[in-house]
Amino acid sequence: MNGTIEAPTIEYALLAPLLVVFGAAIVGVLVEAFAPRYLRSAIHLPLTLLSLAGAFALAVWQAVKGVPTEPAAMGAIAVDGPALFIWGTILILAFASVLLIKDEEHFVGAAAAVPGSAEEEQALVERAAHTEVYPLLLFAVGGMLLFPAANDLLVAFVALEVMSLPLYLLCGLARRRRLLSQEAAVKYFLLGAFSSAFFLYGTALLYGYAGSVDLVKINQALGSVGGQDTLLYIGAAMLGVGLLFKIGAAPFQSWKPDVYQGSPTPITALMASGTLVAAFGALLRVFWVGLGGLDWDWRPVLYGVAILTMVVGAILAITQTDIKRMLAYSSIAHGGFLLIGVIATGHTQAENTSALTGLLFYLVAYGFTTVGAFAVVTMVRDAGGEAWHLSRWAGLGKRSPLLAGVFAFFLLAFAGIPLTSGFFGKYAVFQAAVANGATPLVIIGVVASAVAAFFYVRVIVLMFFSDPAADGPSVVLPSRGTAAVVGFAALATVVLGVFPQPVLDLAHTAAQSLFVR
Amino acid sequence: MEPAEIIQHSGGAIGAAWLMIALPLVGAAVLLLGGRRTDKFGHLLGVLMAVASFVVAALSFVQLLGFAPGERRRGIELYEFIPGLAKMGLLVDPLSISFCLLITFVGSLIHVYSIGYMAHDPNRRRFFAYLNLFVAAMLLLVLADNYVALFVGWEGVGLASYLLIGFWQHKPSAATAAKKAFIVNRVGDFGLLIGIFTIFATFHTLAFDGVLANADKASSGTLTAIGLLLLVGACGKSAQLPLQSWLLDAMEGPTPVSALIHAATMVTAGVYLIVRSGPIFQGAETAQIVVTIVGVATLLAGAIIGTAKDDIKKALAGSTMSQIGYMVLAAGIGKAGYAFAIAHLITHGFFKADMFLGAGSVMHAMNDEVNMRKYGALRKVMPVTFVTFLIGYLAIIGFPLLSGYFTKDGIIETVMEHNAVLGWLAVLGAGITGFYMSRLVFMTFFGAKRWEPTAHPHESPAVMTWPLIILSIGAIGLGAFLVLGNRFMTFLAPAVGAPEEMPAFHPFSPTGLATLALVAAGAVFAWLKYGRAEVPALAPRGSFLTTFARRDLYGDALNEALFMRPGQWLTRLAVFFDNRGVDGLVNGLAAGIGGTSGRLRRVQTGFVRSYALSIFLGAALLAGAWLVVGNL
Amino acid sequence: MTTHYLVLSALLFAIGGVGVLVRRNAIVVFMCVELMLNACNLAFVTFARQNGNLDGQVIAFFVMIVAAAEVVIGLAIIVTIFRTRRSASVDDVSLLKY
Amino acid sequence: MGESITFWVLAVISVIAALGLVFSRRAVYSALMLGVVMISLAVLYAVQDAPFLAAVQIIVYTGAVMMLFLFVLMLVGVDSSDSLVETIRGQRFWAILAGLGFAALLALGIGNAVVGAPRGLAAATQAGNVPSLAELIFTRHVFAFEVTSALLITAALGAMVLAHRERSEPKPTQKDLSRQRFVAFGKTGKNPAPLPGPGTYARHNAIDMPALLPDGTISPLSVNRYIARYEESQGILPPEVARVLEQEEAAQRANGHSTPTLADEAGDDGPDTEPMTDEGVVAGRVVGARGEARSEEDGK
Amino acid sequence: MPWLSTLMGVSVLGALGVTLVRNDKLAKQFTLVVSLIVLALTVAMAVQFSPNGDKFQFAETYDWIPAFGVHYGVAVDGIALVLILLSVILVPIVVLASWHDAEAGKRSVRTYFSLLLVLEAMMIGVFAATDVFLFYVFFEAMLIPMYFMIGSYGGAQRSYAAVKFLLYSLFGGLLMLVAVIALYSIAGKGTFMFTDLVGTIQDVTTQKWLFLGFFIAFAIKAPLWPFHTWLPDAAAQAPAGAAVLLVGVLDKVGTYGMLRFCLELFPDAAKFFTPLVITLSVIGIVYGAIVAIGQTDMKRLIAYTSVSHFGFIAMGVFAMTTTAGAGATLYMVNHGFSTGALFLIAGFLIYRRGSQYIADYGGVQKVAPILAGTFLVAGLSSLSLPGLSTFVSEFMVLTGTFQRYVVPSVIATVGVILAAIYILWMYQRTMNGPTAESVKSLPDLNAREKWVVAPLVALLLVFGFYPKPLLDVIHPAVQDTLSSVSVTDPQPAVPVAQEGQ
Repeated sequence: MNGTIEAPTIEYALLAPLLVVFGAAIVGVLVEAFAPRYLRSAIHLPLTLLSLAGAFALAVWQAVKGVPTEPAAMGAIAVDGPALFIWGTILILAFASVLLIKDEEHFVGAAAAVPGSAEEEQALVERAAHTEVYPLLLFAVGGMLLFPAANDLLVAFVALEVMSLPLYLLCGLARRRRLLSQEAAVKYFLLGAFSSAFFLYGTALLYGYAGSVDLVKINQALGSVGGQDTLLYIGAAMLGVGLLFKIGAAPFQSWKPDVYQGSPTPITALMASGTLVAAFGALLRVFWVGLGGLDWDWRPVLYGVAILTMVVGAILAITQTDIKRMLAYSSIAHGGFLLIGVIATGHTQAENTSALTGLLFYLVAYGFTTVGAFAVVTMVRDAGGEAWHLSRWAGLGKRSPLLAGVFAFFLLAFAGIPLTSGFFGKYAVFQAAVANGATPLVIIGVVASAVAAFFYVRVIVLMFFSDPAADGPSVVLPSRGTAAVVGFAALATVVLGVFPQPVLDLAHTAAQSLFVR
Repeated sequence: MEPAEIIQHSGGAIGAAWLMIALPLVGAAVLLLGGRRTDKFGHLLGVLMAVASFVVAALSFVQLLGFAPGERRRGIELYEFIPGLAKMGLLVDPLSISFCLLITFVGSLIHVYSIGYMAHDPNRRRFFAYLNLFVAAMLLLVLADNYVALFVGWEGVGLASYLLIGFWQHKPSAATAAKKAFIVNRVGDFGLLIGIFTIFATFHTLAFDGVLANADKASSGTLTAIGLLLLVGACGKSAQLPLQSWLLDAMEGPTPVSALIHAATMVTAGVYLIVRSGPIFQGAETAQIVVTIVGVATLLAGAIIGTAKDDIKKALAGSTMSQIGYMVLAAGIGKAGYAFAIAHLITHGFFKADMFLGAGSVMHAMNDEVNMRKYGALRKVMPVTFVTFLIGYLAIIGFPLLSGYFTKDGIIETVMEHNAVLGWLAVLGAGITGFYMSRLVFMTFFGAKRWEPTAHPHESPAVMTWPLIILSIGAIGLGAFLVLGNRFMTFLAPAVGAPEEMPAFHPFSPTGLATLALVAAGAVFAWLKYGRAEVPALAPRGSFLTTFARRDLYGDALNEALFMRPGQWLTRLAVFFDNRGVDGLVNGLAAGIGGTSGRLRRVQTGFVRSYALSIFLGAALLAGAWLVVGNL
Repeated sequence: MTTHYLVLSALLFAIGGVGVLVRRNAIVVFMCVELMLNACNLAFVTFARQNGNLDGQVIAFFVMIVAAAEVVIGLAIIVTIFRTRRSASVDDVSLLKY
Repeated sequence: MGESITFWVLAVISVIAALGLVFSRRAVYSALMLGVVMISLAVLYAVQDAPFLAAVQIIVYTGAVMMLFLFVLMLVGVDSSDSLVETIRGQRFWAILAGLGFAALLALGIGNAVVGAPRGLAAATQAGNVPSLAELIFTRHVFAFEVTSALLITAALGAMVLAHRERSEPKPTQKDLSRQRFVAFGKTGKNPAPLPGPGTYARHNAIDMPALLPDGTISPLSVNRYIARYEESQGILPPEVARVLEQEEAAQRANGHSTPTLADEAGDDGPDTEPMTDEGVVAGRVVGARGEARSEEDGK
Repeated sequence: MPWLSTLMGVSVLGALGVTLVRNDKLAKQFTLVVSLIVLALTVAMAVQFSPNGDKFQFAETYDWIPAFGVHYGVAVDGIALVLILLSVILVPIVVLASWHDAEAGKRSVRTYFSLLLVLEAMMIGVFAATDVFLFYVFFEAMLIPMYFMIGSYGGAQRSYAAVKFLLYSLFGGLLMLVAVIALYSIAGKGTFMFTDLVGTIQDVTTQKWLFLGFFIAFAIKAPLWPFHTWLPDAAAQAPAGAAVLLVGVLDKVGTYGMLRFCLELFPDAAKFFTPLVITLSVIGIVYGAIVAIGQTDMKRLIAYTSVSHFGFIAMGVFAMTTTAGAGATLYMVNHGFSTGALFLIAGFLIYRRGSQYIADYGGVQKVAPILAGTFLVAGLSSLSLPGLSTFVSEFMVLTGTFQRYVVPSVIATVGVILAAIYILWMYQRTMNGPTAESVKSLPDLNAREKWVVAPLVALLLVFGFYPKPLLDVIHPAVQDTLSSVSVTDPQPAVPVAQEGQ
């Protein structure tokens, strides 16, 4: 051995979207270090937005140029159709979320200052701001991009952490209700670390089983390795725990309401949209690629999880009184609906493609609507900041009909009323499931969505049919960013609800090749 | 002798027979839509339309007489009513034209009479509109050439009856009576409707033409079913047992209404239906027997009710029931009875209208007092009314040579030939008729004055008395004209058929004598009790039988116990069940989900460690489940 | 021998898991998570030898790096909340519930 | 054979230590127990042909990570200990049940797996353990390696965000500070000079030994009030110190104003150094609640 | 000319236009004009319809979502045509009737009328859809405008009623969604076009399941017993105009769906389930009528009468004879006019007095004879008095049903008696008797209200005596439907040679 190592080949062009995001994050850190305080925000925002837009453009360019069929970066990353599609989705959603945090309203001025202390007061006076949130957010987005593209479990694990760690931090940085925010951070962190330990243990067992953490090799080993099936089963289950935790499937959903409620709303928006998309991408990749040959075994298990998730999400949401918490439970229920799509694997490539198409479409539709909904939440304020309690939303339809109307529209999309994007999302997933024989699951899903409709409708009732409280919240004039997000989300919800075909085509094209194997 | 073929017809008065219906209908429409603008001439327009209708009917009759007897069934196609089910067409034949003449003639007279009777009513215009509506509907009923159109008329007269009974709708009793009349009629219509369904299911047509000509091809079971169902309809409309209860209450309406609708015309529609559907009944002996039983029962029941009523109109209404019982009885016998049934129907139309209008005249004079115990000795103050009423009275009890004598005795004779038991019951009914009608006359016109202090009776104006006079003329002579020489039977034969041999008229036959004797006994008994003796101002308690009769033979009580009370309970139960049961289930489900949610959310304790526990347990479960599934 | 290592790793993992559930001090809870990660590492190293490739060791190495970063963030968060609430008990952070 | 002995010894130790980690009341003990587990594992790594990892385990984990833990523990209060009462109903029962079940499941699963003899790493580490690892890290896993940098940056940035407070004004120089002191002296008569440390002119300079004035009496300025309070509660407060404190208290009451004391200065340092007492926790809660209220207010 | 798209387009553009108008009064007039234009266009279209031509006419088909095989496909046959006519006739009437309804609250008047026009477009769409998926989309989307109309402009319990209405319908719709999906998957045709899907499901068991999926949704919508309890709440709380469209048109989608989809797509299952459906219908007829008798609230009462009437319609649909089928279709139209009139006039009454409770009225006839008179006419149409169009349809349904199912038809006929009780009793309690103190000063109908009632009464009368124009259009379509279910009418026991009958 002469001590030389052959240089690894890394397809920089393929990974460009990732690299742009990470690079921008690092530049952001440097800005933190060297730029004077008053300039930072002015630099960060364009930097962040530009990098996200640039990454999106690169991803599009990549997709146009042709989707590679081999994993990149020495087999660590698979930039395939679904990955590119998910990247594009995440980047748009992240872009929207960044637009939401533009006004420094949401983040604490000095995180180190104890709430209520003189230091905090001073920070307020000085208009201190944690501009670090921008690079942190970019890191999180980078993790989200990496997670669904990870072709081996090691990269998946690292990506999981890259995605999660900044989010743990960001959760705790709310400007108001800081105790709740910090509580959310602690809970998210402890539970996140706990669940990633499970993920890791699952990785270990699968590694033991297959001798590799490469998803493709694991899949190959499914047929060839004998006698170690228990390792495989437990490993897969542990891996599932980690992934299902991230998507908030029951019984791993408990963090979601608390964290969504406590976090700064733009971060909630990012988590509810971007993280969910990324986690589903990873879940799909792990289960379809890594454990594709095992679907006969994991399908019944996921069946149960999906049912439990839908039921828990729908039922618990009914009695919620906090808008963000309610949206969190709604997100849990939607996670359940999406799991139906994961289960809807078939035996032919076409069947799988249609299931994947449905899922991708659902993710896009749901992501846009969610970001829009949380954007609206940021705009309804009263003296204590955002008016979370639902009773405060009473009569909003009279005070601010347009905003309430848009929000009602988002809620209808969540409920899956036709002519909204949510309907086609559900439809696509359900159709794939029925085509692959999961009709009972679809029936349960349908019943759950009927139950779920109740609480969406309840909010509409509150907004439109109740009389406004005398000291009700006011709707702040949105910043241009927020207005753009709400407008865009509403537009997307309409367009996807009326002419879903282009996006469906896109998703279909992306899903055509399925995942790189 | 079988009915003749129907010949399609156009032209002439018969071709314009639809005008008979259209004219009063236009009258009604103008008066109803025109509103107060037509108040001034409303009554005149109403009369005009009725008379015009009569003119058309008379011209049609004349034209019909111009055809050979075998060609006297003329069908007129108007338009397609319900494609696949029925066309709207008219059938002008001896049967329908008889009814038309009766309806339009008596109707016109009553219109005229009403000008005076309703002179002081602010809503007189509306009254005439309803009367016109009634005439139109009644003519449609009798002129229709199929069961659907007949049913349209059938319910149309029901509507008119409802509107007219409830004409003084500010009176709760009137409103209730109107509603009751309609609902009880609907019960009858229920039967009629199902009868019509059965006819359609059997024949796939509803035209009289197709159904009646082919009735003999259907099984007797089917025909019996149809017959019985039609009978139910007839019972409802003609106030026959067991659907009689509405007629007495219907006297809440203005008296001309009682005369026209509840004596002369509408209530006889049941008889018309049975006669018109003759071929069906002839193929269903059971149905015929039931018809006769119903007829006899009603004729006795009506008579009994008539004996006990102190309300002059209700007594007359009981009498109407009874007389229609005779007609139904006759119609139930078959071809032999049809002519007598219709003849009695026509004469009854005259003399009963005469008496009702007379009663109206009396009421008009007595401040709308109807209690006969407060009448008495009116013959002197109201001579015209008295004389015309007396003629009607003599006609109905069958005083020789007056109308009733010919037609009612004709029925009794025919029935006696057919079945002695029924015959003797009919004779008994005649006897009771003699009693109660005498009672009525004695209480009203004879005896001592029992008037209220405020009453100042006087003779009615000419516009009211002339119709009385004309009707009483009919009551005198019409019977002889129709029955002698089987004139009417011959005339009707092309429409309803006729017995193989025409009955001969036997004056003073044994049956006739027995009837006369019984009637005379009844009259004498009435004289003893009400003419000679003092009539108490308050009704004595009377025997069980009296109470029985006064309470309308407990008909209402029976209805209340059998239908109303259980119906109310059922309604309450259903409402309760709907709110608590069906809706409760729905709401309960919602509440259950909500409750589950409320309880389940407590699982989200807020403690990280609980969450971690759920994850840990979940992981164990997931792994366990996977192992189980994997090793299956 | 491999099985023994694996069973040890499983035991340590389970003990760590139970620790997370029963301890209230956030720092100790976090230490229990670290124990679980260590258990994973043991499994990786064992499997590396079992399978005859070094991937396991590499992964264990990465896990250590990740764990170190995670510890930094975690402890920073815990300290923050401690400063606010003067308590490191995880049971005290339970305002968000139901 | 040697491996077996090592394994069994270390396995027992590490399991006991792990249990100790979970069940010791004091957090510091738990930390130390974790250290024991880590070191045991390091040895087991070494036994299993992973010398590099063993070293990293010692250096990174036991050396850095554990120190961080201890650091924070000290910050939070070294003597903090959990109460033994479980407040969440059923938590312990289910936790232990789940733990046992889970362990059983894992053990069962692993035990059931047919595991042959280890293949050994001889073939994989022909170039030596570290070079081979390096080759893998820098070729096959290079991307993961690069991405971990993001993780580390995040960690650093996060620590900064949460712990570091940027100065908004220039740091006061020594000159500024002494000027401040004398201004204060001029206004309130507050002693501008440094306070005497403990043990001055005394036999030794332990923290509980007050300084002596030239006349041999005790300087009340140098009495550590916390310790004094503690000793008083334990009944071991030296009588002369007690006397001095009493005199001072009497003088204060007479003057009607307090003279600055050590305790006051200590208190100025902020709540971070306040001892972990029940009152402190309550106070912290109050502060927290107040902060909550205020932070709700400034949403306007 | 793309007639159907034009109709919908005009409505939708009108709806947008209304929101842009700044003045409430102008908005109302604008809405009225738009709805009249739609009516005129529809009449122009209907005139060109040839009853014996192609089954579906004025067809437009464009790919909408090729990925799902979904088309924008609209066309009408006789059944759809008359129902669209019903819808577009009712809308201007409702607009005129609702002139002041939306002003009662503090809600936007323009929104109300805008929603009305949106609803009109969807009503046209739902009947015209020839793509099952498109039908479903309209079927569900229609709920939303109606939900807002009830919830924003309704009575005291409006939000409860609106939510119940929405969730109940949504639940049914979602079950139907499963069936729609399964239909697509199992048919495997890659298209949702109705004509392509007819006859594709051969397996009877599959048919049964799919049938149930569709049927439950329709049964809730219609509403059939025991899925009816949302209707009294919704109808009683909705403003009168919305109630008319709800009961008059929206609910017809349920029975229309049964006729169009349940029967044609799943003929074997439809035959299998016929006894069940007939039973439910008969229960609904009698039960709805009995419960109606016991109501104390006028609008609830009317709603329950509709439950009874929908029983007739469903029975007619499933009797599967030409007469009953055509009767049921005609019933849908007539019931729209009849209930529409009843609701609107009751609405006028309630608007005057401010109470829905029957007990608060009495003797209204004396002070407001025209109101009472028209109310009576509307009531009589509800009890199917001959001479009014409802009679024709009820008679046809019963006659047709009797041909095949004697006992149910006889029990159903009891509904005729009960109808008389509930209508006349309500009429007696509100209009007859001594005039109640509280209604002494009620004004009679004003000119606008007369214009609302007049067309309805006229239609009831005209079609009562001359239903042929409608039946001529309906008959071929029903025959076509039944022939695709491959049933033939029962033959008479005694065949009578009748030309033209």
